[in-house]
Amino acid sequence: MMINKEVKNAEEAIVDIKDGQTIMLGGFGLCGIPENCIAALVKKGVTNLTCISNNAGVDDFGIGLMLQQRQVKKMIASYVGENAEFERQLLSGELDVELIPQGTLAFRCMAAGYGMPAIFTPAGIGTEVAIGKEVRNFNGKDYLLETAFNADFAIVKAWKGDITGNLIFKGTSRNFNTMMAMAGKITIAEVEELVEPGELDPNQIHVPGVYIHRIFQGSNYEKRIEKKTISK
Amino acid sequence: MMINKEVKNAEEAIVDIKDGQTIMLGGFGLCGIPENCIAALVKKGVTNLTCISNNAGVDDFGIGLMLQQRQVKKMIASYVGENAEFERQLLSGELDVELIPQGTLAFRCMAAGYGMPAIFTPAGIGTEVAIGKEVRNFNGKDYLLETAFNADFAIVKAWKGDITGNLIFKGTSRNFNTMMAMAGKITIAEVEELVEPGELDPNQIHVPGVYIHRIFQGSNYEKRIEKKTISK
Amino acid sequence: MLDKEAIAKRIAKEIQHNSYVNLGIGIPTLVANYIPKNIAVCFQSENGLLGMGPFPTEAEVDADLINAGKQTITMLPGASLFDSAMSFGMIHAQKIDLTILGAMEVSENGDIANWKIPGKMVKGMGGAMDLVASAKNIIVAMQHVNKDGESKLLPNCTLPLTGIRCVKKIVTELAVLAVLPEGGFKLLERAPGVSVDTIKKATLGKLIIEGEIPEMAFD
Amino acid sequence: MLDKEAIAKRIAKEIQHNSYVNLGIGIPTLVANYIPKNIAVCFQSENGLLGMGPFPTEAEVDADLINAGKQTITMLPGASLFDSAMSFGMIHAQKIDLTILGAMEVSENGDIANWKIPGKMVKGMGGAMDLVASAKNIIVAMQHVNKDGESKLLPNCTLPLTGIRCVKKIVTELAVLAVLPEGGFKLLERAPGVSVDTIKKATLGKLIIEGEIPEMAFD
Repeated sequence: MMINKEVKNAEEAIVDIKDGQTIMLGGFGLCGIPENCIAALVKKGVTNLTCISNNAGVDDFGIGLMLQQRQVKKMIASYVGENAEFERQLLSGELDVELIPQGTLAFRCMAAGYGMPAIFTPAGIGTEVAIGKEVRNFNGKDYLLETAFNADFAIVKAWKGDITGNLIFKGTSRNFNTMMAMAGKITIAEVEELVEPGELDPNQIHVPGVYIHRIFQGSNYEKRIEKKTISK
Repeated sequence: MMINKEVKNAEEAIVDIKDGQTIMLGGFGLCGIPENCIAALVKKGVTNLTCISNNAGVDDFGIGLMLQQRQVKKMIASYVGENAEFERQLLSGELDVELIPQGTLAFRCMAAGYGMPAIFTPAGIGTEVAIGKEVRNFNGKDYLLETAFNADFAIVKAWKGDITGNLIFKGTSRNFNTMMAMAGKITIAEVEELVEPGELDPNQIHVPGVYIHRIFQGSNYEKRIEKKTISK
Repeated sequence: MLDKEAIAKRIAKEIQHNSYVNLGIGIPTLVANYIPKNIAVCFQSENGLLGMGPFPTEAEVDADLINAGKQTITMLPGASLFDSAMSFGMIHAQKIDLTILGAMEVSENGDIANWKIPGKMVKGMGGAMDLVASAKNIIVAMQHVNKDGESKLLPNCTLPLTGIRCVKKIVTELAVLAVLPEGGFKLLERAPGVSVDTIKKATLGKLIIEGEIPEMAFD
Repeated sequence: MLDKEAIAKRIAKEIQHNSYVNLGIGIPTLVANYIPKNIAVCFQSENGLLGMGPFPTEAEVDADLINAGKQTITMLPGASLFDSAMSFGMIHAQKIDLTILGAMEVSENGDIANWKIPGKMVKGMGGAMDLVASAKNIIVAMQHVNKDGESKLLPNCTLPLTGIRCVKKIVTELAVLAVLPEGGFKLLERAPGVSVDTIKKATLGKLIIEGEIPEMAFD
């Protein structure tokens, strides 16, 4: 008998996310973001969240929608431009932000998914990122000790998935989704196409189902493009 | 213009491997081992090698062929059973062996491929593996600090590859091949089928070509099965 | 006294619905044959496979598809393949719910020795040290006594350790025992026809017996 | 004085045959347009792509395929996709031969500042701190002076640092300069029509001038 992770929709998937929890959200810019779950979080109105995500969306899409509703207490990200509401809340002191190098963000997620309590990275050595952190020299080079993230939920978006939780991504929408999927204490995956076990090639699975706790087929994906750029 | 890593054959791929160097060899048991390169190493007669590989082959196949020719000075592995010649050389003191947990082997390769000088693992805590190693407690649990491997060459075997070095594996032959491919100062890949760039789906590449320095299409793969087991 | 198949059958009852399980070599491998139809379980092979199926037919044999014991195997629908780093990553991140493995010795505080006998050729620990360092739940399938009749459930292991304070339950030819967090083997069940006294004599470590000890039931 | 396109064109000459290159946002992105036909080069986008091609046609636009600047892009034959951990893993393992990026300030010992201006909204460092911490070779494309005419090639950076002792070469609207391991900006080439004296006045950090300084050549 097969392990079945399917839930009906985003509302059911996020039903037990509570005020004050820490949530990882996959995506890079607006590419590969869990649109359905973000909409459900906005509808549910959960607040005081700490969000770990590479970016904070734009004013009217992605995590920007949660910022509009003042649902985010703290943002951990590598880049938060392109968002006027974010800037307003930050300057007014409503929002706390922790900016970390993009690779450090990726590795701190990966560490959680690999059961590693911490990792070493050279990123940030000699900069303000290193303040208060342990520096260690290996073979003549300095590294920062960075700890694994500890998130209550990870919410990711894949291209295809099966009901056992196996995920396949498309293009550059893989980005942080794989490591976050592996890192959440509870991981929710929304997919564009949900299939039966056996329909996905085992050799092409990007995230094995063991990491996924809930999965559903999303709907009405807008997949907004932030900077459409065309060859001249 | 495309970066082209193609070499003619195993002899050309291993031409500059020298006595006394450290070599990683992919594979688990006899599954996914670089048969062509092993044959070429035997033919070349290079000696005093330190081999990092999960296993040491069997008496007459895999790394066992190199053991027969006394080419291996030291073996770093997680399991070395099923090999009488290995046992003989070990007991006679001709061969040095360092046994390490299988996950530690995987992570020390991965660390090298990710530019991490060391990683933390709970494997071996409280055992003789921990002797002389740094132990560190995170959140109430002890971990060993294990350093990244530093290999002169990594030799891996994939199912398909293209001339830019992109690799795709099949079944459980992926095992250590991916991490070792990423870890070698110089990485040699032999593949069952070598194709032109564009023939492999970019979304299904297991190891991007950037990690691969030389690639060739092998021949006469025996793909010996160590323990053929049939349903009753 | 239980034979190997019966030990496997009894262990199979421990497997929870919707769980991910890693089976070691030997008796643990047999456990897969006794999973009830209504229990959803997914077997991991630490060489890079989730969703391991039965051994193949002659026609299905694939040199590129083996388990951690190097035996040819098959995949079930929903299977996934990955490399050894991800495999041990999911083990260390405690995504695997249960590990079932063999042992030469277990101590009353849950230490396990199963990889090395001084003076004998040492083959290596393989993935065992990783599994015992991280599994949420570890069940050991082992013989209660060695061939000289000496207990293998000890106050302290005499052999080099594989891991410490990790074994949660033991199923032997004589009994089912829990290893208590505070130390000690708590007798839970007797093998059919085996007396508590026989188990007492076969257990050198601290044995805890409370109330009536039932015989094992197999279904 | 060079315009942005000319700076990009000059930097393109630095790209070695058979190299993997990461291009930052702004002028560095333009470098891809000037790679000679006989030079094999593969561009990495740190959000998870090797083998980045030109911007798409209207028909090719794919929301699931963007570069690190969030622009829609295409893939060339031989491209590969991966996640951000592997992407920064290959950066830190020094598999990327060359990083080209912009800077607000560079110091004479190779420190770079390009992510934060105190008092202004801070958008974040993105992947810049990772790239400068690990790239084997770093070339900076920047303006020699700010809009008030003040030098951005300094004894020490005044802005918060992105990385230390990492910049190897600088191409500005006025000159090409190497950052010496022992410290100092060594003047290598002048922009067409720009005098050594102009460069001297525009460089606050230690400037090293040896012998005749040639004008840049573009092909």
